Amino acid sequence: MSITDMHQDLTGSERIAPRSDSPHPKTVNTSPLISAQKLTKQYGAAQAVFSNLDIDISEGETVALIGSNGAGKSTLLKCLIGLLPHSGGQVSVLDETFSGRPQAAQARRIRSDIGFVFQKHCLVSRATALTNVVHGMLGRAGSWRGWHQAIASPAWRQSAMEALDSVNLVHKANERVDQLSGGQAQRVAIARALVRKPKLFIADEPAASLDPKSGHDVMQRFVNLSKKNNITLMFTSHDMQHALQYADRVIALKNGSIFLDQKSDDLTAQDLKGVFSG
Amino acid sequence: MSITDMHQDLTGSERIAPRSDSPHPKTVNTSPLISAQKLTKQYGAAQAVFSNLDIDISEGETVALIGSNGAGKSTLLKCLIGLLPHSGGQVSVLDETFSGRPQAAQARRIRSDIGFVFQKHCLVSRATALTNVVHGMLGRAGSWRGWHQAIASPAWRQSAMEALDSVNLVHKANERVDQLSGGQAQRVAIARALVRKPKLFIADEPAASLDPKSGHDVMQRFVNLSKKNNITLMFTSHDMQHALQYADRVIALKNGSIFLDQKSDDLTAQDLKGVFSG
Amino acid sequence: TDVEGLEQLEQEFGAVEAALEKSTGLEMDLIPVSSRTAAVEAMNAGQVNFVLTGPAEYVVMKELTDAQIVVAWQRPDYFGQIVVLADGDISTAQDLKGKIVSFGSVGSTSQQLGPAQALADLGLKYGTDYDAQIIKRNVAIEALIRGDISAIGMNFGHLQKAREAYPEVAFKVVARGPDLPNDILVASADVDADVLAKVKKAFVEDGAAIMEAVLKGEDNDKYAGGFFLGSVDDADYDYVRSMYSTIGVDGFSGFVGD
Amino acid sequence: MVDKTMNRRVELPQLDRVGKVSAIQFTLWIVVGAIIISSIYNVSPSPQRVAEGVPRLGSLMNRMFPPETDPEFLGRVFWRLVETMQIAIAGTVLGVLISLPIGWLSARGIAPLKATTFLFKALISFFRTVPDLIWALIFVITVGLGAVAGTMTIMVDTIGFCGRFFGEAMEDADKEPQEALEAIGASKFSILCGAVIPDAMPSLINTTLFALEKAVRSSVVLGLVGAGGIGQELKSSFDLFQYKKAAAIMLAIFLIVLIMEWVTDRLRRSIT
Amino acid sequence: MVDKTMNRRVELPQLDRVGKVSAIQFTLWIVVGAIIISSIYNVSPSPQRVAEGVPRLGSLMNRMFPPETDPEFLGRVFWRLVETMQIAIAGTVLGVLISLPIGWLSARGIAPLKATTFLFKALISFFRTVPDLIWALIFVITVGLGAVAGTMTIMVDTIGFCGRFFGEAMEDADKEPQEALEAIGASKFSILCGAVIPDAMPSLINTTLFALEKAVRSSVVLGLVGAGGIGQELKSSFDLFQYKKAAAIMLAIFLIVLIMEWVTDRLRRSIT
Ligand SMILES: Nc1ncnc2c1ncn2[C@@H]1O[C@H](COP(=O)(O)OP(=O)(O)OP(=O)(O)O)[C@@H](O)[C@H]1O
Ligand SMILES: Nc1ncnc2c1ncn2[C@@H]1O[C@H](COP(=O)(O)OP(=O)(O)OP(=O)(O)O)[C@@H](O)[C@H]1O
Ligand SMILES: [Mg+2]
Ligand SMILES: [Mg+2]
Repeated sequence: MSITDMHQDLTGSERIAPRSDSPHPKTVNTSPLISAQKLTKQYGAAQAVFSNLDIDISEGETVALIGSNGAGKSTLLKCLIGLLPHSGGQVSVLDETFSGRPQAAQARRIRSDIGFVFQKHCLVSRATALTNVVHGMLGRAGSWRGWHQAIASPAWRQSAMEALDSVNLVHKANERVDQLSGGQAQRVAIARALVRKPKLFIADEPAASLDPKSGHDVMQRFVNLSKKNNITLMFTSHDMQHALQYADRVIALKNGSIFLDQKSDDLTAQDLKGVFSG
Repeated sequence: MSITDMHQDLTGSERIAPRSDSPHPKTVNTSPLISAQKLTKQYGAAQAVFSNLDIDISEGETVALIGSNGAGKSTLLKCLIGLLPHSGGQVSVLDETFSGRPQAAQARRIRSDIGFVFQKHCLVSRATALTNVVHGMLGRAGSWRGWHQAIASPAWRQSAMEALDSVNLVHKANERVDQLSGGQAQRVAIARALVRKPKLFIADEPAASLDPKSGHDVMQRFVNLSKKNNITLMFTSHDMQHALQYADRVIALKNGSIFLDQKSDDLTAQDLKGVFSG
Repeated sequence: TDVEGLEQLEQEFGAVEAALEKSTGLEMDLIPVSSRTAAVEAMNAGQVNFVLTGPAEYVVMKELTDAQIVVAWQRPDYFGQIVVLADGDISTAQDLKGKIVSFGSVGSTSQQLGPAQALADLGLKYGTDYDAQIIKRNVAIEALIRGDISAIGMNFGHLQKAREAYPEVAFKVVARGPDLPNDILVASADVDADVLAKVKKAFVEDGAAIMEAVLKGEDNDKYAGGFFLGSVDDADYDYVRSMYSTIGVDGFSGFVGD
Repeated sequence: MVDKTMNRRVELPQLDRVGKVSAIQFTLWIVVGAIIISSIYNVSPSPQRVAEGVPRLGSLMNRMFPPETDPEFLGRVFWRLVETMQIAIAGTVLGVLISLPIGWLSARGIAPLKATTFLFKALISFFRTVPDLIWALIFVITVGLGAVAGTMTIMVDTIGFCGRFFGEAMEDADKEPQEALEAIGASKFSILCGAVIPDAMPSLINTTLFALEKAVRSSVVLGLVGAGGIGQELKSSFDLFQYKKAAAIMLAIFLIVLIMEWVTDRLRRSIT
Repeated sequence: MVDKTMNRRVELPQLDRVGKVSAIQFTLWIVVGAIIISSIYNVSPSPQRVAEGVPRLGSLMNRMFPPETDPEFLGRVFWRLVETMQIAIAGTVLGVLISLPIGWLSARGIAPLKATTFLFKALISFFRTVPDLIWALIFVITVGLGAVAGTMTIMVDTIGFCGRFFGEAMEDADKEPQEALEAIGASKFSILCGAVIPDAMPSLINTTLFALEKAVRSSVVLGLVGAGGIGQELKSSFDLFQYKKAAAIMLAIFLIVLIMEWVTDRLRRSIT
């Protein structure tokens, strides 16, 4: 079955049930929180970034996604939650299944349960750190009070301050984010995701510009939250230490396919070298 | 002598010669390429980011600057080349001495010999990778042909392509930089600095979003260039491995002062832990 | 004159231009200008040689430059009047006391000066006995129908057009001025006497032919029955000069009547 | 990678200096270029003609200076200005309030409905294309002559102008924070209020204050509906050849424009 | 840090909902608010008056529709449009070419000379404040009546408009790439060409095409200097109460405006 056939075959929504030929047959009880089948992504007419990926991630798992620059990690994360339309295959996430682009209502349902940290922190630069964290409250019904800290409810402001506290930035709450250092801005973006209390955390290089201690603290915090509340966590990192230490499972992308998908306990830093060579 | 006195004392340019009370008395033969005395920086009315720093860096040295997020690394680098005005003290760099803000002519002389990599890569997002690298040629006399790759001289375009090649991005030369991955964009910014063939490289977390292999490659390239052509290199990093491996000397900022300033051979990763604790 | 009329004239002016060139043997360029100020200044600066203009502008032009009259162009039924609604509560000019009267365009002979003079002749002082406002004709008619204003100053041609456009509305005239002095073709001071004579001659002798050309344009009926008059006296325009003082323009009192 | 480029002359692909240009695009550029050049060629004045004219400007200046300073006249100008400002402020504020939603609905990528953006762009263009005179007729018919109609006309003018530039400012706002809010499921309206407006704010301020200035200057619009205003005063001074008065009024307007320029500058600086 | 926030209720500083506002600022806001509200209050029409007027709009529409379709008339309108487009294109292109440097010199933070930015802002304001009529007089005196003077007047209008919006677009351009080029010692002019213009391009395109559209629509300006144009045609149809002809001309202009809107959209999309 070619990719194109595949794509056409799956555009209808009747194919939600696990496919019999799926390489990761599911057990009856644990339906995966994220499941991608034959996922392909191509920007415009360029060569596909990746093709025919099959990925299943169960609830509560913490997964590290690694790969060299341009391997397609950020692209994959965005495709998995329907932020970018994929070019072939099918994605199920948080009980919603779609091919290509999710419908508006689907997208809303999916995203209301997600906390996303972008690689470029993507903050509103003219707003304060607190306002940016309060923004994390948006995306639920009646959430207009999340536009700005000044109109947010006291409970939300309290949560936002706690989120800022958990990344050690309470003293910068009232500062505009374009006046923060690179790492501080990154931590505001993380606080914005933390404040949501979602079912799924997706974090694209959350620790990239953090100093070693903050990096570990932030990763630890993600993992603790995740373990305690059964939140699924998927993050990318170029720090192999982080990948091995904080993830249950490591997935490596290379040349548009999955190069490695293993429990992190079975892996050593040496094993990961191959991901980046050649 | 208070900081304010100090500042007033040094605004004249007659004080270029090493001060007798300088804590780093220079040897006669090697005049430092960068030398800061009692350097203080304060944003607006906020608390000073750092104060009374004394730093001397000799020609050809490679120096790593480390410190936790918000310690003032980026601020210090910008102050050293006069991109940000400092609030007290004096800086000499590339034989130019200034207090506060360099004069326009001074700034031009200083900057024409510098290759700077910003923490936020600061590329022109609507331009291609090649154009952004060609921009690196600006800042010399008659450099208007560096505005865009289409009008650059063949020699410049060749150099730019070589710089792109050295960060493994030739295949993306004609792509707009806002369509590159985070690490690829970072590498374009590095190529823009490499193409300049400067006397001083200043790189603010050049390897932050690079994958482990690219990170090492880029650092190695900086160090090789620097050693071969006697270029001074000053970089920041949150990767202690990089700091120890690629720098001759490590300077750590903590709480607004220099916490540590040592040859990297004498240091172990354990020694650096203290920089980030507390 | 109403400059807008001239503009309309120009749309179909190809024939006129041809007729004039033929009978004078001179090359001509016709340029319609929507601002009397611009036209006067163009003449003043020597950028144009001839201006076909109305009485009010002539008075100013004469004052600013040493303009010479070439020919007068008599327009039939060229007079200012005060128009009201036929079924309204205004039946005589005196009823306008304390009411709002609108005029179409500041400084226009037939839309402001003429009608205002007509009211003045009936004893109503501009701006004191009634409230004078400057409102464009199209809008003024709507406002009149609506009852926001009580009367509009306009010329006879305008009223005819308005009657065509508003067949369901009955208009009535409560004041009417005497026929206004003629439109004139003015030459700037530096036009050769020779050329001047040629043009004058063409108008006087081939007047009929030129007029025929004018009337080729469908919208130029208003000039039907018009004549070119070769002898015009500057004193004929003293009536216009007095109009300026009627509307309270002090700037021109200096030469009114001298 | 490290040593491979140090000493060898790499054979690098030679890239085109300009991107791929299709034959159609190429023809199009040539045609556009030709139109522009021929248009300009048709209208370039002969320098000699210009040289002759310049000295004559002196006489015009002579008639304008010194500007009228009669206190009674200046007093009238002042009250006219106040009146104009009032109408201008009311009209601009109302216009801006309406332009914000319309501009939003017309902004590609920001509007909640993608399909109708061009429709709203067309609506805004329609507001501009219908001449002031028609709007004046409409408002005089509905609300009668005077300040109210003046306000409405200015409002319509403002929508035609601000609608377009607001839409543009929103389209040009930084895309990344928008994407971030989209990723967490924020509605289009929340994205607008949380991310787009803060980013577009300097531009919105600029456009708004320009619209206000335009409204103060606008002579035609207010005169049409019998709302007078300073512009009408200026126009009639010209029509009656009272150049010194006109000069005084122009100076007064210029002063106000400068003040507004300064306010714009301050406001924009305070939030950048 | 990790566990400290998980289970304890931290005592967090309660931040002000709004930033620090000085007494002066506060008073200023109150005053501005009062002016706006009183202005709007003064001009709100009575609803009953409006209700009366609305039915009469029908009669206005009746007089305008159907628009005139006489082929000879349409032909004339077409040629007038072509003529207007020519003048508009020439005037706008020249105006834009002059606006670019002036806008640059007036853009705070981008201009080579910091001290004179306000001077150039004032100059641009001056271009706008001096009424079209004065410009018309000046050009009539120097280059005579006709298309050339029309082009010049449009050029001046364009400078007053584009100068301001170009300056604003440059001020609002992304600061980071500029800082990067500044860091390597690029001149202000190189920064302009290398970083500012590419970033401001969509806004520049929008402003330019708006200026062109404005020039096509502008009836007053061209009529003043005897350059006629489609706007003049429209005006005289109104003056003669030929509403059906006016409607036809308006539709023609609207069509052109829509085409330009589409072009703007395409151009901007192709570079964003
Ligand atoms: N908007 C886009 N349009 C076209 N190509 C794109 C776009 N975004 C990314 N790409 C290309 O897709 C590839 C994968 O990009 P992606 O950002 O997913 O990489 P990544 O694995 O996240 O890399 P990094 O570690 O550098 O962040 C890259 O080659 C990039 O050039
Ligand atoms: N433009 C600014 N205005 C005000 N304060 C600023 C500005 N830029 C930075 N700061 C503050 O100065 C301090 C030092 O910032 P700097 O960017 O130098 O940190 P850094 O050491 O580079 O941190 P990182 O590792 O996160 O990049 C931070 O607390 C930051 O909030
Ligand atoms: Mg990425
Ligand atoms: Mg930094």
